Amino acid sequence: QADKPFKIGVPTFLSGAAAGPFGIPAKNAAEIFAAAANAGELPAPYDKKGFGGRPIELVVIDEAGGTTKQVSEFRNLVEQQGVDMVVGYTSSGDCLAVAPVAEEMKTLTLFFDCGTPRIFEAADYQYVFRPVATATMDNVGAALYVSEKLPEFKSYAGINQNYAWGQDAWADFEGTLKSAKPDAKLTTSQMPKLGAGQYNAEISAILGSKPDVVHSSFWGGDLEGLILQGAPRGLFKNSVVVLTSGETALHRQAKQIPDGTIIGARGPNGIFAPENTYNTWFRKAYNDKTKEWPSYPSYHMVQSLMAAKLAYEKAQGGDAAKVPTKEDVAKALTGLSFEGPSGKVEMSLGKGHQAVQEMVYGRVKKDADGNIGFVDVVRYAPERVNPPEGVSSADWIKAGLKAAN
Amino acid sequence: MAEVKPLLEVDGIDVAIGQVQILRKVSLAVPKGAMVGIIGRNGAGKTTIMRAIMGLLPLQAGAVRFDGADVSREPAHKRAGRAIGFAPEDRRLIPELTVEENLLLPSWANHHRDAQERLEGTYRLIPEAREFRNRRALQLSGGQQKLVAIGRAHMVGTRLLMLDEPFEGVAPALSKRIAEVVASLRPLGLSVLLSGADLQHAGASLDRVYRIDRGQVDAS
Amino acid sequence: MNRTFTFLPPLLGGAALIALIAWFLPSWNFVLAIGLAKGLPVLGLVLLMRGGLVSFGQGLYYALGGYTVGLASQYFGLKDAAALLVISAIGSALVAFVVGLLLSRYRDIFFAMLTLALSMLLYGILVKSTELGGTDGFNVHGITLFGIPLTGADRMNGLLLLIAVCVLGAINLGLFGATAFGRLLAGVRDNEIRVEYLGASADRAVLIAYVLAAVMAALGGAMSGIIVGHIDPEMAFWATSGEFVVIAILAGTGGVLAPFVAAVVLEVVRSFAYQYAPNTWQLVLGLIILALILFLPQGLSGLVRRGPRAVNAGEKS
Amino acid sequence: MNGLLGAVVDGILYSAWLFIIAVGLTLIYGVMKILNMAHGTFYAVGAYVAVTLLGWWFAQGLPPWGIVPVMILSALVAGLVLGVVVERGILARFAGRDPIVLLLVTYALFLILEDVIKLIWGVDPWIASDPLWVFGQVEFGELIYPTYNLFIVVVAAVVGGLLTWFLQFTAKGKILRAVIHDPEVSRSMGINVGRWNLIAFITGSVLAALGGAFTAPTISVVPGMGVEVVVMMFAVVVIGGLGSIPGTVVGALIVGFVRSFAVHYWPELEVFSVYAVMALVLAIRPQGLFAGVELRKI
Amino acid sequence: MTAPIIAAKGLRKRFGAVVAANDVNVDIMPGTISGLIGTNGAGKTTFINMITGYLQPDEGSILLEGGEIVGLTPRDVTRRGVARSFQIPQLFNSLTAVENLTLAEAALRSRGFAGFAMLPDSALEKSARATLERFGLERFGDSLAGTMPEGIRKLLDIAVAMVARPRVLFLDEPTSGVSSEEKFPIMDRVIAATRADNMSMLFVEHDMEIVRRYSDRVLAFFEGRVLIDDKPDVVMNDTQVRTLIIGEEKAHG
Ligand SMILES: Nc1ncnc2c1ncn2[C@@H]1O[C@H](COP(=O)(O)OP(=O)(O)OP(=O)(O)O)[C@@H](O)[C@H]1O
Ligand SMILES: Nc1ncnc2c1ncn2[C@@H]1O[C@H](COP(=O)(O)OP(=O)(O)OP(=O)(O)O)[C@@H](O)[C@H]1O
Ligand SMILES: [Mg+2]
Ligand SMILES: [Mg+2]
Repeated sequence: QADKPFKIGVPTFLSGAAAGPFGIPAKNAAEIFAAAANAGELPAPYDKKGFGGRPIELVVIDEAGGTTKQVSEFRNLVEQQGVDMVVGYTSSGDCLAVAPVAEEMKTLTLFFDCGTPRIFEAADYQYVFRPVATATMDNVGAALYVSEKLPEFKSYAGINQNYAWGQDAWADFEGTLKSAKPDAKLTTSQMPKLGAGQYNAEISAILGSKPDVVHSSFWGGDLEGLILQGAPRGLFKNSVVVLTSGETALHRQAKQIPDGTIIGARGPNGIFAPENTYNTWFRKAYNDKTKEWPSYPSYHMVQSLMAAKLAYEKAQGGDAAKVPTKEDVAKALTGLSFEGPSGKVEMSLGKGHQAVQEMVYGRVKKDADGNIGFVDVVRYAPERVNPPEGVSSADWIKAGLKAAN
Repeated sequence: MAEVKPLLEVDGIDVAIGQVQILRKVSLAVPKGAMVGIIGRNGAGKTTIMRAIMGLLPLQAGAVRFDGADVSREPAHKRAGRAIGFAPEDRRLIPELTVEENLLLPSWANHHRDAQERLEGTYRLIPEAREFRNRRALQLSGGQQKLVAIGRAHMVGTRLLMLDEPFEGVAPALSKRIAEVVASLRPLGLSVLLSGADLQHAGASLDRVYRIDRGQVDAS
Repeated sequence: MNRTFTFLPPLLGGAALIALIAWFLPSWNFVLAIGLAKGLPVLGLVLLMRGGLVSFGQGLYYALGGYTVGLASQYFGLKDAAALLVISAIGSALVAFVVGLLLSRYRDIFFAMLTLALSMLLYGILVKSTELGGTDGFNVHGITLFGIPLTGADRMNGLLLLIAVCVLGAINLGLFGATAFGRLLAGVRDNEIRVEYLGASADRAVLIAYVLAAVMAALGGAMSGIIVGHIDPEMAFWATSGEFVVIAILAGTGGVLAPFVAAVVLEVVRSFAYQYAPNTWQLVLGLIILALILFLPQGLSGLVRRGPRAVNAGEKS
Repeated sequence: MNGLLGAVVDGILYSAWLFIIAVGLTLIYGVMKILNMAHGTFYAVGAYVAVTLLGWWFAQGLPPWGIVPVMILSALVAGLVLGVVVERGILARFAGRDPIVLLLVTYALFLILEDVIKLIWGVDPWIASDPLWVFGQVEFGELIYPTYNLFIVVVAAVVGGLLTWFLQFTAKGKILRAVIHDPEVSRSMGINVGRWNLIAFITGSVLAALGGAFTAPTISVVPGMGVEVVVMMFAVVVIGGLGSIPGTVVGALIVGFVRSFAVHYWPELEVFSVYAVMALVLAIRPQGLFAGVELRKI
Repeated sequence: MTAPIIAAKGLRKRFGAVVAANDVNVDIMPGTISGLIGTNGAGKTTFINMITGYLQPDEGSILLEGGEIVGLTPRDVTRRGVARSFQIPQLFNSLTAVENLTLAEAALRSRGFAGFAMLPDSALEKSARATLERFGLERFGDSLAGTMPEGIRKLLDIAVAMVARPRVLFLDEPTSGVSSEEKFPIMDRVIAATRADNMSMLFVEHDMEIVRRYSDRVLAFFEGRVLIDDKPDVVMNDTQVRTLIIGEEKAHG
């Protein structure tokens, strides 16, 4: 029993537009983690083999196909594949839909990348966790950054995808600015549909409205398209552009992204990750396997798996032969505080089920060879960019980032 | 009298549409320059024979020979290229093209160099067609469409003309003329295969008549 | 026995069989439930297809059913499945009646595209409605039937309810097929000029079929909401409607049982493809669909019908 | 004023793009009566091939003027391969089946091709944006556009002009119209209908791929990029009247301008705009703007 | 004197340059059978199309038993007791002959809420087969309309039209495509059925024998006008009719 493989279901995008930027990097990260953990090659305290001695076995499935499909596949993972745990989901809709099912089926489920704060704000769960921060801090951080770092900033525009991710990002950014920079004027808010690919009209409308700052939470092909089409048209020259998920496009489009662009990585990930043993190990391992540098989705994945491993072993209570119950592992995960490739993580929200981290932004400054570097890097402590426990993100932002007191 | 080889020879063909066997061992021959009729009641299989000759329906058995060559497996458009013209009973003009364009289509498809002369010939044959040459086919009355369809078959059918029920739905004055005209083509070496429930209109000028009943043919 | 009722024995048999499978293979019963819930809109589509009409917008009513359940339970505390189903059915029938007054003038691709446009308009509205969760949608929980729980550990109850709804839907449409309006549909498909010259209204027949199809779709959406426990705008998206069309074509227009069989089969196939070919499940699914079309020209319902009919030959006039 | 100019320029660019792809769809439908659900995927394949060849071209340091031929070549290669394989290999096997069944066949094809693309090009985005820079910029009022963006307008004009000239004024074009209307009678007039089907399908595929190839440098070429395209194209051809080339022009202009003006003036309505205008046009003209004609039946 | 059941007055219809109806005046008396002859394109079908609501005349009025029917749809006209068959049969091609007839019956019963009542299968089928027998079509009961020969389709088209038991019946070339030996028996059947129900009937026909034998009166159309409207013998011997329509005069010089 104790050396029976520990099966982890990993639903992540293998097809569609989200596969390239999110799904595949995350899958790579999961595989790297599993291989290293099984070989006992992770830095301490993750250096025990597998999960408390049990070898890890991954069951990767495609997250494409809609929420109903995902709920159905979640059940299949548990009932037919017999996974011990599920670590996955990039789409917030999938997370929202899967959470109650996971709870019903008493299956430990760790969301690794989805951003919506609603999950733990709207309900309490015993078996569901998110060991990464919500997207709230991306946009609160972005708003704080532009209002604090750009003295000349008077007007702003937005271009975000017309779905929950983009709508929430925009609402959080605009909401935070209302208190952080009340006199800044909105010029235009563009919401093209997800995957539209071509943004000439949107770019014209933004250029025509002459904003000082342009906010975008675009990701993947949409983000790259926006950069491709915006750069030759002077979008980045005429305004300061904030790309809250810009990190995934950074290496691929170094040429197009001009100096001064503000970039986020959904936390202290990738380029903004701190120097520590975990990060050193991860960057090397990822680069060895893929010849690329890891971006934030892969950080999110390793971080989630590390939390799971740590909690499992904690629940064993030092007895390598013991197979802890799900409830024990859940208890160990609750409120867990640990360190990973992107530094310190505290499961301090949502009754200990939701992590917070610091948020980092910086402005691009390329060196003579065109390699990307950053200046004006600001690190916001977790409590500056996340609501306090018990307050919803929306209320917190509406109240001017002030909690009850 | 030595029997010359017929221009068209249908040799014991079987044809089925879907699961239904329509023609059984049908044989007939059209000698060069002859006018041959197929007479049969409705549903006897007249149209089916013509469509099979044209290559629009596959043969289960038997063969179709044209001018000595076995064309049984040849696709329809190649048979038209052998100067076989077919006017279907249900007309089937191309509605958005003008009458003249409809007439010219086979010539374009078969790269006739003498398209203009052929057109003149057709207008001589069917002067009505000249009158509405610039009208689009969609507007023609049923009978007018019929005339144009015959004309169109005539554009390509310089060796064999197959007219399926050419006299149906045509006013008597006109059907008489069609009969005359078709007969007048014979001296030019054209062979004609006609079908009809009765062929009184063609009457006297028929060289040979086949009677078809329930998919089987008797010569008479 | 009147020929009208010949569909009953296989229908009831099928229902019993599904219930048995679900009982003995509990790990499959969710997949079965999803399949059946999709079968309902397909059932309606098949009815429309008998009239030669293909709707690419049944997602409109699927979503309407789902959101009715979601909103009524979330905001009005209405948790009883029977009441929710009735409200979904009536609500969607009303919407379909109004929309149908316009739509019933359309045929062919124009009907298809207009239905698509309408459902995409609803999709657009839902996507923009952040109060309703936007694209993330929201969860539906705690629906019961006269106090009997339907989800969670008791999801077998939910499945039984769904089976009952499917059987009732199928009987309803089966009987409709025997009414004058039901028979008229085949005429609408073949030759509307003749229908009009028989003094009947083709548009009226289409309208009625459209409303019935909408009710079926709404019931499917409502049951899906109850069983999956989550609803989102995806239900109104064209791809959802497109999937119904795919299943309907696979089913063929021959009967009231085939839509459910096709939906369940496709769902099971999809599940297998997901698990065993996570990187190429679309390819596998595509090949299977091609094979089905090639070897079952009449759709699944052709399996039980008498030999093929040479319908193509009808282009004569 | 500037806003208006921008809206018009964007509208034209967008319409041109819509037209090139939609006209291929309408052509295939007209001749074969197949509404090709995989058309958007053909567009994607064109983009992938172009982006691959362009990447190679620039990596070799070859001169920038060569990219236009390179893109046309990409479209031809993609369109020809897809066209021949799909028409001869698959569609021909289903010839004569109900149009709705053929729709399902193309849907299956769409599923298959989406994965085939993934197998060939992977899931990472492909980019080859040099053309946006090498041809410089043009200014319209205060707005600047890469000169390259105007290429698509030229391509659309050339495609539209050639097709119209071909169908309206050449004998071959009229033959094609005969095939469109009645394949059987066309055969008995000596027209090789099978070949015309193939030609039409290849032409339609090449046009889709051409749209993809010329768009490729301006976008990030990603899996699934064709999915939304096909629905958009359906809207265009339905508004215009299926199978009609002038209708496609008008449909593309309507959709292109409506979208552009929505983005400029009512961005919150952008998502609805295309479907709303489609519903509106159909409500007024149930057959689309340029419906085909029918022979008198009664 | 009885009033006409249908009175068409001053009908005009043009299509671009073509005048398809040029001041057409026709009265149809109850219980009579009229033959309509004319050259191709004379406007015969157009005339029927106008009466049955398929086309709207540019000018003129059509009274059905005294009530104006110009502007009504084909459906409305049919509901008032006018039925027709078509020059190109309008059938339900993917259905069998029996199904075509049951569908016609269903159409008849689909007016109003009655359309929701279930129809008795076996009774409908029985009456459909009886109808087929009356037209001598029993052999084709189970073949698909789309696969039937043209002549059979013609007949079935008439049978379908008569299901509604109309008071006025228009037949557009009922016997074209029907073999000559069968033309007369068929007309006998159709005429018997019309007479039995005391219907009025007008049929378009190119076969002069049929016209002579079965009509109470004959109308001759030429270029959108009524050339002559009289007893069959009178019309057949009219010089204009003989030259323009029958094409005899030329032969006799
Ligand atoms: N597509 C089809 N499928 C099945 N049977 C068919 C089909 N087309 C025709 N038939 C049958 O084939 C037989 C012969 O038909 P065909 O059209 O050749 O007759 P015909 O002699 O031309 O009759 P008509 O004088 O009415 O034109 C008929 O019995 C008809 O029912
Ligand atoms: N919808 C239409 N559009 C344009 N022209 C038309 C239309 N309908 C009829 N016509 C023209 O009107 C004239 C009369 O046509 P109609 O069909 O009434 O003739 P018909 O007497 O029935 O001839 P046939 O005996 O050939 O059937 C013809 O010249 C025809 O081309
Ligand atoms: Mg025939
Ligand atoms: Mg006529």
